Amino acid sequence: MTILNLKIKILSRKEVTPNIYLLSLAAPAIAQQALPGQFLHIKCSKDNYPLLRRPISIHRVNPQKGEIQILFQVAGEGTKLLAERPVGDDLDIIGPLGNSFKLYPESKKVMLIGGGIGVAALLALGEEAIRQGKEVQVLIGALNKELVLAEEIFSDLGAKVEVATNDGSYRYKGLVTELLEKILEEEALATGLPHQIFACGPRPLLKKVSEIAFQKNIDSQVSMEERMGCGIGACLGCVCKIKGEDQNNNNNGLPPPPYIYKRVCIDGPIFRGNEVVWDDQ
Amino acid sequence: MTILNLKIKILSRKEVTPNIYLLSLAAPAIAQQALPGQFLHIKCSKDNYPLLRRPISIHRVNPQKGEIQILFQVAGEGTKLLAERPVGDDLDIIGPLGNSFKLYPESKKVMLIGGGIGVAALLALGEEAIRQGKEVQVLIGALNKELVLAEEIFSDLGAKVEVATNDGSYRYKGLVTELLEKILEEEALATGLPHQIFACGPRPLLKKVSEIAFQKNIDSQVSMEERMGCGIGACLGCVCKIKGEDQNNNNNGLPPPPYIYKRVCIDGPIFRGNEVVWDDQ
Amino acid sequence: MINNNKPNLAVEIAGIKLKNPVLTASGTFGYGQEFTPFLDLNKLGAIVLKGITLKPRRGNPPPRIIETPSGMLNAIGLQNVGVEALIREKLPYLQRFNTPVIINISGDTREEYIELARRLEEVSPELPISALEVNISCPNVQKGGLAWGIDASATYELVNCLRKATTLPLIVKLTPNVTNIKIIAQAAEEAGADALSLINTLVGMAVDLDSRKPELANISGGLSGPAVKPVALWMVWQVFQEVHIPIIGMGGIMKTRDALEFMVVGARAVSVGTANLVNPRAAIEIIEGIEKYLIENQIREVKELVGSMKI
Amino acid sequence: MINNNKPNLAVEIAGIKLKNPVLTASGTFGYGQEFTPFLDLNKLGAIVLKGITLKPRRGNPPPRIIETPSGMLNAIGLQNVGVEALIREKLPYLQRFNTPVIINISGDTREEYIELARRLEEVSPELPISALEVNISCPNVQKGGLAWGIDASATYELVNCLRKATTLPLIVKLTPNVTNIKIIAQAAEEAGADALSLINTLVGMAVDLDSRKPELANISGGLSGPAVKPVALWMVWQVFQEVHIPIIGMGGIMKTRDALEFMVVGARAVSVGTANLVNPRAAIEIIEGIEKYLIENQIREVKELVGSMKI
Ligand SMILES: Cc1cc2nc3c(=O)[nH]c(=O)nc-3n(C[C@H](O)[C@H](O)[C@H](O)COP(=O)(O)OP(=O)(O)OC[C@H]3O[C@@H](n4cnc5c(N)ncnc54)[C@H](O)[C@@H]3O)c2cc1C
Ligand SMILES: Cc1cc2nc3c(=O)[nH]c(=O)nc-3n(C[C@H](O)[C@H](O)[C@H](O)COP(=O)(O)OP(=O)(O)OC[C@H]3O[C@@H](n4cnc5c(N)ncnc54)[C@H](O)[C@@H]3O)c2cc1C
Ligand SMILES: Cc1cc2nc3c(=O)[nH]c(=O)nc-3n(C[C@H](O)[C@H](O)[C@H](O)COP(=O)(O)O)c2cc1C
Ligand SMILES: Cc1cc2nc3c(=O)[nH]c(=O)nc-3n(C[C@H](O)[C@H](O)[C@H](O)COP(=O)(O)O)c2cc1C
Ligand code: FES
Ligand code: FES
Repeated sequence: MTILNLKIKILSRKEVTPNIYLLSLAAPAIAQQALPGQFLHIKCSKDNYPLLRRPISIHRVNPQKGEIQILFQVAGEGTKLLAERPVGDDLDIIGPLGNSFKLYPESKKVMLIGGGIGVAALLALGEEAIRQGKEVQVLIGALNKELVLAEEIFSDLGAKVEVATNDGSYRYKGLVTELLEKILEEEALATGLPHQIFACGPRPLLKKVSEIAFQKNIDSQVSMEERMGCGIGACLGCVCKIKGEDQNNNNNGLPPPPYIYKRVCIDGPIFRGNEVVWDDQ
Repeated sequence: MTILNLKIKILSRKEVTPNIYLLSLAAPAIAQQALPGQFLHIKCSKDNYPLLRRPISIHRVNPQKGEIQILFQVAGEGTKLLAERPVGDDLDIIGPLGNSFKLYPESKKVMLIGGGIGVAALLALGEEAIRQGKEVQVLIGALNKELVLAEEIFSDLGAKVEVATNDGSYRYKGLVTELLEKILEEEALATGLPHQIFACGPRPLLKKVSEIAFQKNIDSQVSMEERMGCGIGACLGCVCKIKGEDQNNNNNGLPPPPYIYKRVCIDGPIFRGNEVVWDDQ
Repeated sequence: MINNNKPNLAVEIAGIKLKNPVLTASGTFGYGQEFTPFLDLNKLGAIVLKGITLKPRRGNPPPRIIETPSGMLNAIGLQNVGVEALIREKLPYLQRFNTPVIINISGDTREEYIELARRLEEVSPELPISALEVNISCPNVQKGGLAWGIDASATYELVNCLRKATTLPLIVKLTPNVTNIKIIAQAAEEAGADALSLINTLVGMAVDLDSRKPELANISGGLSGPAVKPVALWMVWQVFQEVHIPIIGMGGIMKTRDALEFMVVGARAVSVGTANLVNPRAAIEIIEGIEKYLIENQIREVKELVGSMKI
Repeated sequence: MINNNKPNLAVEIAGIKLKNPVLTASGTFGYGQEFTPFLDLNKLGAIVLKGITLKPRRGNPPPRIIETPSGMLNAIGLQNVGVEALIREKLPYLQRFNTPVIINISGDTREEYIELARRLEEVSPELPISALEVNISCPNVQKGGLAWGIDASATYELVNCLRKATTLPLIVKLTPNVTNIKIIAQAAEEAGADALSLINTLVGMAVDLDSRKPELANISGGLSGPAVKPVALWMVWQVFQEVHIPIIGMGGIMKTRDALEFMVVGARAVSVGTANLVNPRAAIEIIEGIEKYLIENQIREVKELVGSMKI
């Protein structure tokens, strides 16, 4: 794996649903090596305003055509500028970055849970799981029908897709984690529980998914978000709390607190659900 | 005269010569009242970067069509962004600002001297002078042939146009002020000196024109440039030294220095050549 | 009944009732009149005028301003018409508005400040003068040319003298160019300040590489604008925890959210400065924005926001 | 003969010969290795490592960074592996490069600094350690938690102790959060500093209006990036006029011209900080840019620029 700093061409842009954009990018060197769950660190502006890069997951990879896609929501100034970049423009990116979702060879059945724009980080994983012949179930959560992302794409791949909308405007009414609990109850009785659960979305969703998976004894992997500086492990700006005794830490003679800070950009963004300390925030 | 803060539409854009752009703008309220030598204070960016507005002269006015034009050179970040604004975009401007060139009714013959992009500020004046039936002579200075601005437009209006290029690639070789001296020598013997001289361009040009005019006893008016904050006389950021005894000034008992600071944005940008203190900078 | 749904934007600073918490920062709003083509001065919380001195001042040679990343440097050098011309030519115009006028005063010596304050108090029954904003960033000639406001005891002494010299409300304007703004704020409070305003500009410079000359004739200038907002918020928050008198917060306020952030960290009112140069309607748009925000968030009184930061 | 046309970029700082005047600012370049995908570490003037303490530190809770207008706030809280892990795991890797390595050191007590310096000197024959950069912005536990670097006598005392404890070159890194940086610089020089580096970050904060919580878990953070450049240039210029030891200038350097501006106001070398986070090749591009600038302007030695401002 080589981390590259490249200018890659924007091949197409589409507003797939209000405020959410899909960009296709010409990036053979990234497409060749990207793993599911990795991300790009993108310079959204051409000047120093906004200053820092923005992390965006690699949504889909086409190694044959040397293309990748990103799917993102306009959340602030950086993503707004990104959405305005014209087709043909060169995007300054660093990537592929981060570790990746790990599919275990023994997992026959896996479940992917995406909340809101979190779905963006799961498609490449879904494709890989299908390619490996696994049974893939996808749970998509959204505020309402209009904001449901990638349902058809996942179906077309051959995944079994369930959807939860907060307002009930489409399929299951409620939180996607409620849907998850319901499905797990049913599956436990019917075809059996999934062997791995992968999730991406808002922090409360990840926390809840981790808890449910832990209770059911299912391995879970979640994609964490934190504000990033460098994206390459140098600035220590992007840490999250991970369980583990920091034996080295000088805690004034008291026993060391049972967590250490790990970098989302390089030690993550994917962590096992039960190694994350969810207490704060 | 009312100062307006408006969003005005960009009707067309043309790169007239490398790095110099002509924008036509829909601005009836400005076109109605703009006087020769006045300027607009333009927000070049849509965000706070660059932060401040940029002063640009009103190049040409068409009150019938309700259109105005600006002609500007890309000098830095602000003008670069201005040049990139697409046709159809709304430009946030304040204007018309500043005093104006004054044509005296008794002046039969007037001379306009523009150095480089300074020509931009003179066209509206030339049109007005011709309209008033005056004999108009225009001296255009440029680094080379390619950069000569508005020669044809002035000719078409009926002005007599002379050009000086630093490298001699077109017509007179040398500084436009050298050309001025030569012409004045000849005119003095032939058709007589002009009654007023108007100049816009780099400071050394303005200084030299003022000196020459003073020697020949010709009234001169020059358009001064200074960095601007507000553009409306409030911040005192844009002053230049103007002759005049500042009787009020507390100079520790010493006689007050023979100048005061006047604001280019509201007391100017047009000052009489011989009232400007040229010593510094 | 309709008004019942309107949130209350009024705040009180130094005994002055303001219809809303948005002021114009000294030096960026001239004498008010310059902005009348763009807005109704009656709508402002208060108008703070360009800094005035006893005698007229010529100010610094140009160039006086230069843009910097998300900010600007200025070295106007307190060019002003002097207090007598202010009284004669500028203040009468402002009488037609019902908006409080705050006079920003500066001086090199204690005596200059005192004379200024006395003179303004003298005319205050006839002219719109609601309070004095004491700029203590100017060089203290009596203490070797360093600013009054960088030293707690000099601050105390100056404010104390002014307190004795005038009954006009005193708002002391603090400079951020200090190691510990809390002790300066405390000194001002103890000496009798009715309110504090902060921050003034940060000292900075810019240089033109090609000519190798400073961009400003004065070499250094005062940095203002969005670039300084993080520093300003921090200082307001620090001072808010230290003093009991109200704070007018400023530094890089460009839009409604900026203004509200200052209130959350402890400012009871805010001043809009550099933003006026970019958008002459900035202060009005911020006032309208605050009202909208309060309605949307069902907050009845803007006061509730003051110092409401959760830590 | 060809080389004859190449300008000389070499400078000497604290007795260390640098092939060019461009360093990487502490905390923004990790331990160097993180940047090897992007650039050849051999091309840098020197590498300044992330601040190290005697014992490992966990650092502050997240969020640790937030972007601000043309800048960023960070509150990493000196998370680091501790000096022993640095020696064992980080420094050996840097041995393969011929670029000087400068270790940025921090401590809460004088003793911690001294022990750190001693330990690093001890291993310096075998490991790449060219100098120590003494970060005096950390809380001085012995003096009630205020930073060493805000007080001239605390600065003198600390630097003086370190001077006696080690023969390694000492570069003292000054904080800008002071009323008068000149007296701190002087104190460091008198106490035996071989060079100064400035500026560290300005204290600031950001607040999220919707949650009314500080954006950083630590509440305050250090402001860096283009926003602070005017302040940094001014401080370098001030200190340049005051001291005789060389200055490493930093604060918002994003491109070649920024770096050269710092040299014009008196920096003999510069550090690139926040820019590394945005453009991992920033330091290299600046080095190339300086060379190009010197050629275009027919300047034979980069040294000629140092303090060349015309006033
Ligand atoms: C590993 C990773 C992968 C991501 N993948 C995607 C994706 O595929 N699609 C997508 O739409 N979004 C994704 N995000 C979130 C995305 O990075 C933020 O929405 C974006 O940074 C917001 O920037 P802004 O300038 O538009 O908003 P602003 O609010 O102006 O940003 C201000 C600051 O906060 C940071 N920030 C704001 N929101 C977030 C967030 N949720 N996570 C991290 N930093 C944040 C920004 O980077 C910036 O520093 C991902 C985040 C991470 C960490
Ligand atoms: C009354 C007036 C009328 C003008 N009319 C025209 C015109 O018609 N066409 C045209 O091309 N230019 C004109 N100029 C000059 C124009 O304002 C500058 O070229 C422009 O401000 C440069 O901005 P920038 O961001 O591109 O450059 P930058 O170099 O990035 O600007 C940096 C700062 O310096 C200021 N600045 C730079 N050059 C000048 C200058 N020459 N005068 C004043 N401020 C400057 C900018 O406003 C800004 O604050 C006029 C200037 C004045 C004062
Ligand atoms: C051009 C200009 C002139 C100023 N003049 C004064 C002044 O006369 N007196 C004063 O106390 N502050 C003066 N200031 C400081 C502002 O009042 C304000 O404290 C500072 O600019 C920070 O706010 P801002 O970032 O919103 O501009 C001036 C600022 C600017 C930009
Ligand atoms: C993320 C980050 C971490 C930093 N860590 C340190 C540090 O450990 N020690 C130190 O002396 N300075 C540290 N600094 C300060 C920088 O070295 C530098 O002085 C400052 O950022 C100004 O330069 P810049 O604007 O180019 O970033 C850090 C800065 C940043 C942005
Ligand atoms: S973003 Fe810099 S270490 Fe993760
Ligand atoms: S630009 Fe503000 S007074 Fe002229």
